[in-house]
Amino acid sequence: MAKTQLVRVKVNGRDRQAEVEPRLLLIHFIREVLQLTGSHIGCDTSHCGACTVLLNGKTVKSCTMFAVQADGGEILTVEGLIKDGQLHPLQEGFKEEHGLQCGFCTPGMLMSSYALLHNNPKPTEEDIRWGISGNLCRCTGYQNIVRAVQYAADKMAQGGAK
Amino acid sequence: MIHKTSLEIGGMGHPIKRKEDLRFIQGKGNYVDDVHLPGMVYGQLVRSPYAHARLKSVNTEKAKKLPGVLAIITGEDLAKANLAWMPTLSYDKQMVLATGKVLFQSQEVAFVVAEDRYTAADAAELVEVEYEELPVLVDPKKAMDPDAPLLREDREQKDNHIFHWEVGDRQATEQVFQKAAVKASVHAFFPRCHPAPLETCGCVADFNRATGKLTVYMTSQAPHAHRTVFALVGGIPEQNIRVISPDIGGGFGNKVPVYPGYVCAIVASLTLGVPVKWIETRSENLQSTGFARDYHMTAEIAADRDGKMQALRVKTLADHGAFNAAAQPTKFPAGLFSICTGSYEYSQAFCEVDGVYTNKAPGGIAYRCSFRVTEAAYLIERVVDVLALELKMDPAELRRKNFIPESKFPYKSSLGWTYDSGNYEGAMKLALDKIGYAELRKEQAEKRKKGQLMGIGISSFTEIVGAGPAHTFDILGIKMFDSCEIRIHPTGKAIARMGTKSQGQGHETTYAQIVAQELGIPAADVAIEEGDTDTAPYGLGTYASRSTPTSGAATAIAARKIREKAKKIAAYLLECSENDLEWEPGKFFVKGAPSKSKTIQEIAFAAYTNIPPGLEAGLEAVDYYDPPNLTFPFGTYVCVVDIDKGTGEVKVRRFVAVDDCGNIINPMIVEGQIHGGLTEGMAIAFMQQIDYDESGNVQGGSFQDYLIPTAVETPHWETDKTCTPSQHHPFGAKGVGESPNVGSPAAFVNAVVDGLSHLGVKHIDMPIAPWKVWNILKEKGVTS
Amino acid sequence: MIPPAFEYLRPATIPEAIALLQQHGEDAKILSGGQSLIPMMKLRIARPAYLVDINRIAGLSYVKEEGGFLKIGGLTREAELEASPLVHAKYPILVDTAHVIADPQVRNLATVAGNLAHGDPANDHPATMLALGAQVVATGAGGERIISIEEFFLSLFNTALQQGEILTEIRIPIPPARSGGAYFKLERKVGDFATAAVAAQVTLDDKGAVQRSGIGLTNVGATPIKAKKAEDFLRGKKLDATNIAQAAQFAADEAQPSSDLRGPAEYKKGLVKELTKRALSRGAERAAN
Amino acid sequence: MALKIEKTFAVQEPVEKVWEFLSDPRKVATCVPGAQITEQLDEKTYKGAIKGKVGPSVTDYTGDVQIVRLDPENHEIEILGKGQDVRGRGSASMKLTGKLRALPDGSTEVTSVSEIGVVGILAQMGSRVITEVSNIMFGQFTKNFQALLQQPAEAPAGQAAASAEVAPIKATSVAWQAAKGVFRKKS
Repeated sequence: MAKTQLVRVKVNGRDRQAEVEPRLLLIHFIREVLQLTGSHIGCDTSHCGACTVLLNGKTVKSCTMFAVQADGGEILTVEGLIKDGQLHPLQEGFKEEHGLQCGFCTPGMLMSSYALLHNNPKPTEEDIRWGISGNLCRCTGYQNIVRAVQYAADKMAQGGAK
Repeated sequence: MIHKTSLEIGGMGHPIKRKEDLRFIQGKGNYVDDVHLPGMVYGQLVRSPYAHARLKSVNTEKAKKLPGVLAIITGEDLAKANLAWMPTLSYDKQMVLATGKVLFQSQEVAFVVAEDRYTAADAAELVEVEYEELPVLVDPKKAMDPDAPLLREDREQKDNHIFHWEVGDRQATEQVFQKAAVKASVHAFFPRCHPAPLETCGCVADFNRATGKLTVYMTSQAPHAHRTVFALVGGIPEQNIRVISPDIGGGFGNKVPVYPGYVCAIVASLTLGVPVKWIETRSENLQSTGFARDYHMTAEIAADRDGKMQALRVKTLADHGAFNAAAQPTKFPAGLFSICTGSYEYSQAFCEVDGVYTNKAPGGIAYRCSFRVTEAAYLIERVVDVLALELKMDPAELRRKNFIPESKFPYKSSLGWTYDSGNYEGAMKLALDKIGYAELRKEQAEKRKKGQLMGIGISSFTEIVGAGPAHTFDILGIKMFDSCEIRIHPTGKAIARMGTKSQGQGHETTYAQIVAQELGIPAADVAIEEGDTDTAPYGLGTYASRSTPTSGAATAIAARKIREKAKKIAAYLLECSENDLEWEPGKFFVKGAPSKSKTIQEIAFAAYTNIPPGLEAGLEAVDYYDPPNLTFPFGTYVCVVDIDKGTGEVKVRRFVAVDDCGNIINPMIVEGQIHGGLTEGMAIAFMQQIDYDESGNVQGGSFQDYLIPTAVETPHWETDKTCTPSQHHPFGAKGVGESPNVGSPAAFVNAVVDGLSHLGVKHIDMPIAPWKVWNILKEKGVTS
Repeated sequence: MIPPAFEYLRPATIPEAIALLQQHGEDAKILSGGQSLIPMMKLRIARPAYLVDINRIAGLSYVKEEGGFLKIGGLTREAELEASPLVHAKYPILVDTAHVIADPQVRNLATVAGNLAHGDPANDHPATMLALGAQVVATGAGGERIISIEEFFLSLFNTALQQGEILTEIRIPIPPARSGGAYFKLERKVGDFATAAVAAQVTLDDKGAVQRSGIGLTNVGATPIKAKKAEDFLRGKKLDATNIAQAAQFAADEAQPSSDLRGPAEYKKGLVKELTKRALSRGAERAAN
Repeated sequence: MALKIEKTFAVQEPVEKVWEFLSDPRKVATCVPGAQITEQLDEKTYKGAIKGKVGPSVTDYTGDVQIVRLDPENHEIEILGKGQDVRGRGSASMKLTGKLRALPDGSTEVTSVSEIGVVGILAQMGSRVITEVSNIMFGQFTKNFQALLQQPAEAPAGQAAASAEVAPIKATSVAWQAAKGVFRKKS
């Protein structure tokens, strides 16, 4: 094994650290070292977005990044969306609008939608479709995901969660 | 008519929100790669880069020396345990790990087990395999040539032919054709495609040496059947095997077969006595697990001058790859392809299919499809459009003229199926009205004058789902019934378990709604559990849109059994005769005295606390449902496309889907299924193909080239429904998961061909990539 | 998919990075966005022994106008370019381009400089930069040198950057008044490489004739292609339908595509012609506004 | 995947001299960028290796080179080179048919047909560039062929080989590109 390196990150508000091989992919760090299995691997080639997490406020495909690159950063995963037992409006929207079926793409979809709404609180349908274009879903045909994001945008505009 | 329960009960017809969603939206799903057991180690397959090669040696020495490597299993090792080959679901056999030779690119050659994934990957690279390349056969049309290389030396039959299957009256059909005034024909290739669920296949095999028990967590659409296969193949007593399908990230047929990786992980766990995890990469998934379609089809229709269809003739060459690993009922080597008569009446029909081997990945499975129904629906809906062109008749009018009339159901088709119910004209009328068909035709005529291209495509498909009646249907001898067991707890809450397994269809919600409908227990109070063979009753699993037709029916029947017992308890509690009681969802009451009643919850409590004399304690029932027939969902899809003359791009402007799946349990979930299926159908029509080059190299073996549409390519779908209940199903449902994938490819292709038909175009093979359209436009002089 | 092992180096400054690259020579590879490199490593086709992660080097991420140029820093991400108000206001061709590169997550990491430095004819920015007449700044042990974009792409995956050099800045001459450009890409789906794409940038004189034009072609040859004949033809001409069509024909003639899964070579030439028309027309519209 | 590249070019040397070169696989190999003959097994068979390296990507093939047909009278030769990736991920082959014709001005016309076959991961993932890479390789081959022949005759083959490797082809371009095929925009 190549020499290991210390990775310190703040994940969902909590400080975490581990000694890892430099080649350890961020997704494996999150899923296997930190045991946060909400983020998934769907394609290995950076196409499907099931591994999407927020790193320092920006969405990244954590299967196409090494854990060492995230050192010192702040990570938000799907597990961190819930606040004080309250679902995030997006989580609520996905449930209310039937924005998921098998659920495998859902964590990545939620994270991309989260970033989308952060940058663009009132997206058009086209904005939403482009905003989630790095995330593949095989079940829903995206239509209800679009509705789910609109639901969340409306709710957040009415002063729900941030 | 279904009695509508209150929203609180949430029985059939309510669009209640899904119970399973809460865990998925919080990242708390439990998919197989999330299973983490103490001491778990990791397996990785070494695969062949060659499509056809003699295996000269497999040297594992270097790999074994890598620190962290625990074991390396080769085909020769498995052969010693008589496990080098395994049966497929089609009475063929398939190599688990290659011995002698390899027959397709990415075939499994060795299995490396190491302490972690990273070491396993490093070690896999160190396994030295020596191959001698052999001539490669990729064209199924050449499979039966005398000089074609013989692929399967293991078989007694020394050629590449797998089966010939035919149905219908060849001669009588021929006679009709000879006299026919009009004939139309089409050669249509349904390309090899792949279900590509977002979660790949994988498992954790956990053999406990102390107890002798093997637990396999696996991505299985049919956990019970897989347990039986493991018992039969591996010789492990079946009570010592527990298969658990955890949450499944989409299946679409991909997770029905048993794959070599599962077997290797099990062998490794048996050998090492520790849990072994094996998870496919996406490329492994696309290149080695069950593909679908790959049907080279010809259809001919004979008709009279007025457009009345008289006979249908179909001839098909099926490319199964290296092993016939189709997952389908035993008696149907071409699945239910004989539904190719579609929604129309003929006096005669004949259909024949030949299956052959090639140097490609084995299959073909029923991808979101009830065993070759997609191919059949595509073919008939395509050739009907070609006939309309021959007749210069509007394709809607031609369909209307030939639909099986509503009055004739149940209808016996010329290829032997008895369609349960249908109202094809009703569905088509609604679809055409909704899209404004007449207006669109006018617009098209005007646009053509201006040199602009638009097309309108119709598909009026009929499906055949819900396998199936035990007298006809089995898989490896196991009859295709399915099951449900319901237990009512003393507090009136319930748990129900089924032999099926959801992969995103929402069973935890819809089955609960059936129980709610039948017993009046709120759906929220009914837990649904599937996928654990130690707890669920035996069943054949979820595929072929069979869950609602079989386990759904079993759920209703089991609930009704409980209601019968509940009635006895209610009579005892109310001190009246059973005959004096009436039921409304949630309670029994005395006729004429509605205030004298007992709720199902009160009855449940009594079943454990105040048991009527002579009655057994408890309130539970189990049902194994053997459907008397299949169900025949149908619908009409209409698609409008605009074609860019400059680039050949096709844009779906509108798509209206009218589905009829009989009575609906949860309209929200049905609509979601339709959106998803249409999206997959669109991808097949325009984007997807797993092709092979002349050397047998897979083209389309990753998501770079196997194109999954994003939200940007996917149009907004418009849905609607008609309702023609099944006459034999306990609550008149038919199943819907696959209709949109079965019915839509023809609508897309018909729309494009319609847009170009004035140029003399009659057919374009899928996937209709922009360059294909551009080539046609260039050839026809439309584009410079 | 699991990448092979490597040693990870994280310099804090450009000189440190250059020293590391020189020290490890061919065994080292720069890691910036990593969105091409890491997938290749996962496939184990790329196996660098050392990765020099330049992401922590300060001061390389900017988009600004200065000294007659639009300057894009060597670590500027595609997403930053796409979101820049300056770029939106004055360089719509760059917005067009960034928007169709891969997908949002990839654009958050992928850098504009990397899109050029990779030397991939299928990447999108090379064509745009050819159209805009950009320069790149290569920084090595001997300091900075400026390379004209026309001299940057040598052959397939081969650029004028030398071992030990880092692409630290892209400079685009600020277009004069009456300039406009556009990028048109046909892709099989969002995130795909172009089947073909065309970037066109024009500057018109006060009579509406073409003073300068730049036309770059994506993924239709071993390198990104500058459609010089088309550019020459347009000089001094009005952008009417006839001239646009003729220029588009020249551009198609200059394309040298191969047939592949994205389509036959002839189709790609046809696409270049069509997309050149569209890009020139849009560019002319933008120049007029 | 398979593809065929045909090319005719002239060498400013007499036909016999060109034939002497062309009929020796050790010499021909020096013209193939990154290729090397490592051992002669018998009169007609050689062991060889070809290495490609571009950026971080490396492809290593080892295998045999065989003279399938040698026709000194008509100056025709058919050479088959076949190599397997050292990490077992595929193979590549090239069948080169060369034919010489003396031109009236004393120079020689070389007509070559090379059929290239690629199997395995590169063919799966890199189809978008294999044609391009092959063309470049072959162009390089032609250049080297001309250049080497016009060197002083006594130049040792070793030097020639070294020079071929200096112009690093980009056999590995295949690898690089292949991976690119799967992957994405550069960062």
